[in-house]
Amino acid sequence: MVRIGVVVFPGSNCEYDAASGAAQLGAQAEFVWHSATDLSGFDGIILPGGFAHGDYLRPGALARFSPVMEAVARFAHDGGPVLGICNGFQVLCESGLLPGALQKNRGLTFLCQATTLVVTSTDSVLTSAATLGQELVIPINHFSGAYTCDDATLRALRENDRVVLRYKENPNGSRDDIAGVANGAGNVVGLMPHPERAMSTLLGSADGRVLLESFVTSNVTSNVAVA
Amino acid sequence: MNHFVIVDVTLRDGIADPEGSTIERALPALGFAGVTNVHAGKSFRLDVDAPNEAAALEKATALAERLLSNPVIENATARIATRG
Amino acid sequence: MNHFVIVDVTLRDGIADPEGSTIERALPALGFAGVTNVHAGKSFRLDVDAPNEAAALEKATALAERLLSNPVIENATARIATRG
Amino acid sequence: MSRAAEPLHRALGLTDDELEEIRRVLGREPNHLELALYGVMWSEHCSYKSSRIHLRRLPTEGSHVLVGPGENAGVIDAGDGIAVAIRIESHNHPSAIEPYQGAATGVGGILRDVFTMGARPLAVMDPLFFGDLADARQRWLVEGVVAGISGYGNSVGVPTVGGELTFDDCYATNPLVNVLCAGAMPVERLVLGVASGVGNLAVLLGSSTGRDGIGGVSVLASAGFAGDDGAVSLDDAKRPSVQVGDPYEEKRLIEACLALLDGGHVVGIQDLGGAGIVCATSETAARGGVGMDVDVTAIALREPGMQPYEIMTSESQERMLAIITPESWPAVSALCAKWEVRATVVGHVVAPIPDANGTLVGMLRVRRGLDGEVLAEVPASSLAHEAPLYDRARRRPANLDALRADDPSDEPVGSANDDLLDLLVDPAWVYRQYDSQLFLNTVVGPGRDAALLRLAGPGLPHSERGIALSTDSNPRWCALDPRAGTALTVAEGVANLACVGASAKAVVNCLNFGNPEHPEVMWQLSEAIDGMAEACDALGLPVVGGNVSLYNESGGHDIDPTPVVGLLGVVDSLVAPPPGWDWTTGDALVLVGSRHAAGPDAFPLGGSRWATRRGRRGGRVPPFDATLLRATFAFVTGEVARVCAGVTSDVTAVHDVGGGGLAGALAEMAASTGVGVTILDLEGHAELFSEFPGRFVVTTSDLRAFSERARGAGVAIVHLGDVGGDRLVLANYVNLSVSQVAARRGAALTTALALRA
Ligand SMILES: Nc1ncnc2c1ncn2[C@@H]1O[C@H](COP(=O)(O)OP(=O)(O)O)[C@@H](O)[C@H]1O
Ligand SMILES: [Mg+2]
Repeated sequence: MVRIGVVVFPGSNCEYDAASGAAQLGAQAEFVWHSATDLSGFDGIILPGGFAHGDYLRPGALARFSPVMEAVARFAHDGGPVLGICNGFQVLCESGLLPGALQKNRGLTFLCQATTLVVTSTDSVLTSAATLGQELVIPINHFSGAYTCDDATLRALRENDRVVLRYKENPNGSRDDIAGVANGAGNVVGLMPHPERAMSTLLGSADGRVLLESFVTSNVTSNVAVA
Repeated sequence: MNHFVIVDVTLRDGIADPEGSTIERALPALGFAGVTNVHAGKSFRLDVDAPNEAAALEKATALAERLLSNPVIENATARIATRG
Repeated sequence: MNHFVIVDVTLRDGIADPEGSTIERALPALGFAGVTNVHAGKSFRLDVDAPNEAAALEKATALAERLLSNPVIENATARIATRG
Repeated sequence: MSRAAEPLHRALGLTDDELEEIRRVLGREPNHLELALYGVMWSEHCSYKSSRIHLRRLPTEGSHVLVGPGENAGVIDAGDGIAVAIRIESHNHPSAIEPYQGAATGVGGILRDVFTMGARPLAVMDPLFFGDLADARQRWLVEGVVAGISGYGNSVGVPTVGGELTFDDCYATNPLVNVLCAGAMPVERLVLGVASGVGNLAVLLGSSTGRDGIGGVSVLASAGFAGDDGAVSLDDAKRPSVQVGDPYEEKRLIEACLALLDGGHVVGIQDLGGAGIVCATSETAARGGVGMDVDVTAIALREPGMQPYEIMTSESQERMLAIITPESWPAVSALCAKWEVRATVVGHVVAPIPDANGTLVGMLRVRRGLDGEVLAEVPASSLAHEAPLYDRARRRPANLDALRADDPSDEPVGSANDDLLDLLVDPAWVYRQYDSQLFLNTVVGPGRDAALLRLAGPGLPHSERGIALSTDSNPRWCALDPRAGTALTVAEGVANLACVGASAKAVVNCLNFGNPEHPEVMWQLSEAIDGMAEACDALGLPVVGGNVSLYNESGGHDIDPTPVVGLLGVVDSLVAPPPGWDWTTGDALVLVGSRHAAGPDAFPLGGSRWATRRGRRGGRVPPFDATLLRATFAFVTGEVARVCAGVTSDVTAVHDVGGGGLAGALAEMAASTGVGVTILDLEGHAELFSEFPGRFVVTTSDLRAFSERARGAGVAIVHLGDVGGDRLVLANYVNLSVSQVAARRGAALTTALALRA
């Protein structure tokens, strides 16, 4: 069975939701406390949403120094799939595992609402099972979700097909409508919207399944391919 | 004439500062020992059109107290500065 | 020995400052005409234990750059100050 | 200053008679610290001294009630081994001076009331009341309060799933910020705030203690006193009473406390709210019939130089008091260390001692060092539960008859198009700032009739059930008739639950009133409580908790009586979303329930939004007709519950007729769907805007089948018209394009707040 580690920082609050999303797709989800230094045995790591360390200073600024982040960096370096959702995305940017930064929303308020995302690259562990141009209805829940980066970074992201998801209607002032980006190898992905909250029509949308499905199966597929 | 003004907003003494204390608690583990009394504040930089510095400062002080801070929990001070 | 240090964090040029512009837009209606170029920033006040001012400043600068600011979007400067 | 001459007890808010009572209880003169403890504990806020004799008239029993009023939160058995805890509180005065922190700490406080019972907080609601938004200060208050609830609730990780938003001049300098929290737990985790076991330890968990909120319960606010037993002269600059919330601390506190309870390490636990440590220690000791020794020097302080009375009464946020056995201390401190929560032994449980008559009395002793000098020694129950109770003078307001006689039925009709557009407000700007989806439970979030959540959460047994929550109030009705107004408010809440298929199980209430020293206010309060009791009795609902907020005045005027009613309901099987507001072209539009109000007026307008907007605040309020309401509520609940259970149904949309009347309900549904409706016949203009509960707008794809079921249930229905087109046509009164209706409703709040869209 695919084993997914869900990192829990003090202040994380979507860890149960992320674990339940992975579990619904047949993965075995286990919580990993932020002081952990060993991630061996996991097929993928999720940094869930929430307010790690209260988001004091800046979202992700203190979490980046949690001991687990060195292990996450090694895991990512070795090609392991890493997904940062919302606060997890902020942590990945602060840690330098993904480029750019997340600023306060343009409207200076927290936003909890459904957004329509467009899949703009399928070359990542989060989007491999989706189709290019596919539209997905997935909620956002954030205060600091406006993606920002300098011109050179933006150019590189575009040229290398690293923007994996864009907002159809930009809710927060993100540069280039960016909702999610991947690293060069496509195994580290961060996005502000919450695919784990879009797993069932009872709760409004099941469009997040295709994303989490890509993620939980990504390592398995690549292992098979290598073997 | 424009005058460059910096407004500093800090929490009043005795008001709890969760942000400052959370940062302070985290510092030793991050390799910064010997840093204490950490307090987080806000600052605003603005150009104020006024005939002279005194008038600019007066306007900025009113702005700082009435709009940029809540005197119940915060102190606000305005000062003339130079850009750079 | 403790040295009082203020760290100022401001947004880098070219980075959008929605907070600053929102305040700027609201000002005329609130009776503050002639205020422009409003930018919002953060400041931190802390005591740094170091043998002398230069050492304190060095330590605070490292802290400011590595932790208190995100260099992708922010500039940080540390300065020795006096309480008051 | 003239205050210098004022005796200390009066400066502490105690009357001369109360001082006499303290002397009688102690059998001696109290010292200054003891007086300060009585001052806070016998304040209105802590002791309910003006309201308690009236609150006793509320029904509190029910076979499913596990914990009624008197504890930190009420608890009901929701089935499947799951208990639900619920509580509502006000944070009105703190929010008036620092809206962000006032609202934020209100959320923090209500969460602690719920997790102290062992329940994980799963939902917050926030009924809010402000003055007119034309005033810049009101806009500042609204933005600050909403940001505070958002900032705290989202960060601590509890979804805010609903609330209320009312604007009226009577709240101009006294906004009301009420917060409700519901949480769930496996039934066996239920714990009470009781101390027991001589030798057990009292452990303070969470934040350090500062000078926050000293006088927050309003007794020390004007004190200046000196003494050698720890009471020094108070200096304004040293006494910041504004509390700052730390949601990150609270989040860790929740996780640590629930882990302590799961590990069976706790004998009793109690949150620290108003009156801080003195309240938590005296209440837990009094409930357990034991004494408690508290060491003031053990308490971690945020500021130097704090005096014992400051330490004992500080309202610093994010603190809990746990009673544990000495053997569990290592496990407790290890768990707290994992969550980075400070845990300090600050006292221990001691045996009660016999008083002069030989009766055993648990004493609260404040000491300097655990075995050190005794600074204060008073019977715990005298602080916690034995404040003097007052039956304050009550008087029916002299102008009430004149007010009721000024009925708005004679108000010129004017343009119903304009009236309707002016009444519509979409509160989305508020609730978009709240994370309403955490824990993946939210089937119906804010913005509909009631919130509907799956009854699921970390550590809960599996259940297919759902819980529904609604908060309601109607100060316009209550100003005209607090008794009927409050009864109708309860009915309104039950109607909201029916719209999502939930059967009402329990009520909590927050009674926001003016100055109890005004006999008219006491009359309103007493009448409101009777109205609530009447409605709860008639609808079979227990009141499991509440809060009373008095002294809400603006510019010398008492606010309109504002009882806020929180309703908790249960849906037995929740596998599909309820129909909601979205109707479909071709559906038949049906009014379910009695078309006419029960009293002499078929369509009363007294207290309606329509009349109030015309400046007509007088008139008659519709009566509360229990028989009619029960039948209609049961029918609608059953119809919707079948949809939730996954049964195919012809019912396609449901909305109750509430504020804004029939016209308001139809406009909201049209705006939500983008599809219009045409109604050919109405019995007059008043039918559009009259507000009385017990009526529902339902659309059905099979009118015949639906009518038969309604007839079988003995519930009246009227086929009003059919859904379709792009206009809202309500006989010859209203004819508007749906897009205009939607645009006006969507922009009303942001326009009033002068925000850029
Ligand atoms: N309006 C009311 N209706 C029913 N019960 C009430 C009401 N007001 C207060 N109570 C009950 O009185 C008890 C004490 O309330 P309170 O002092 O506010 O609690 P806390 O100490 O947690 O702040 C609570 O259990 C509450 O449920
Ligand atoms: Mg309602």
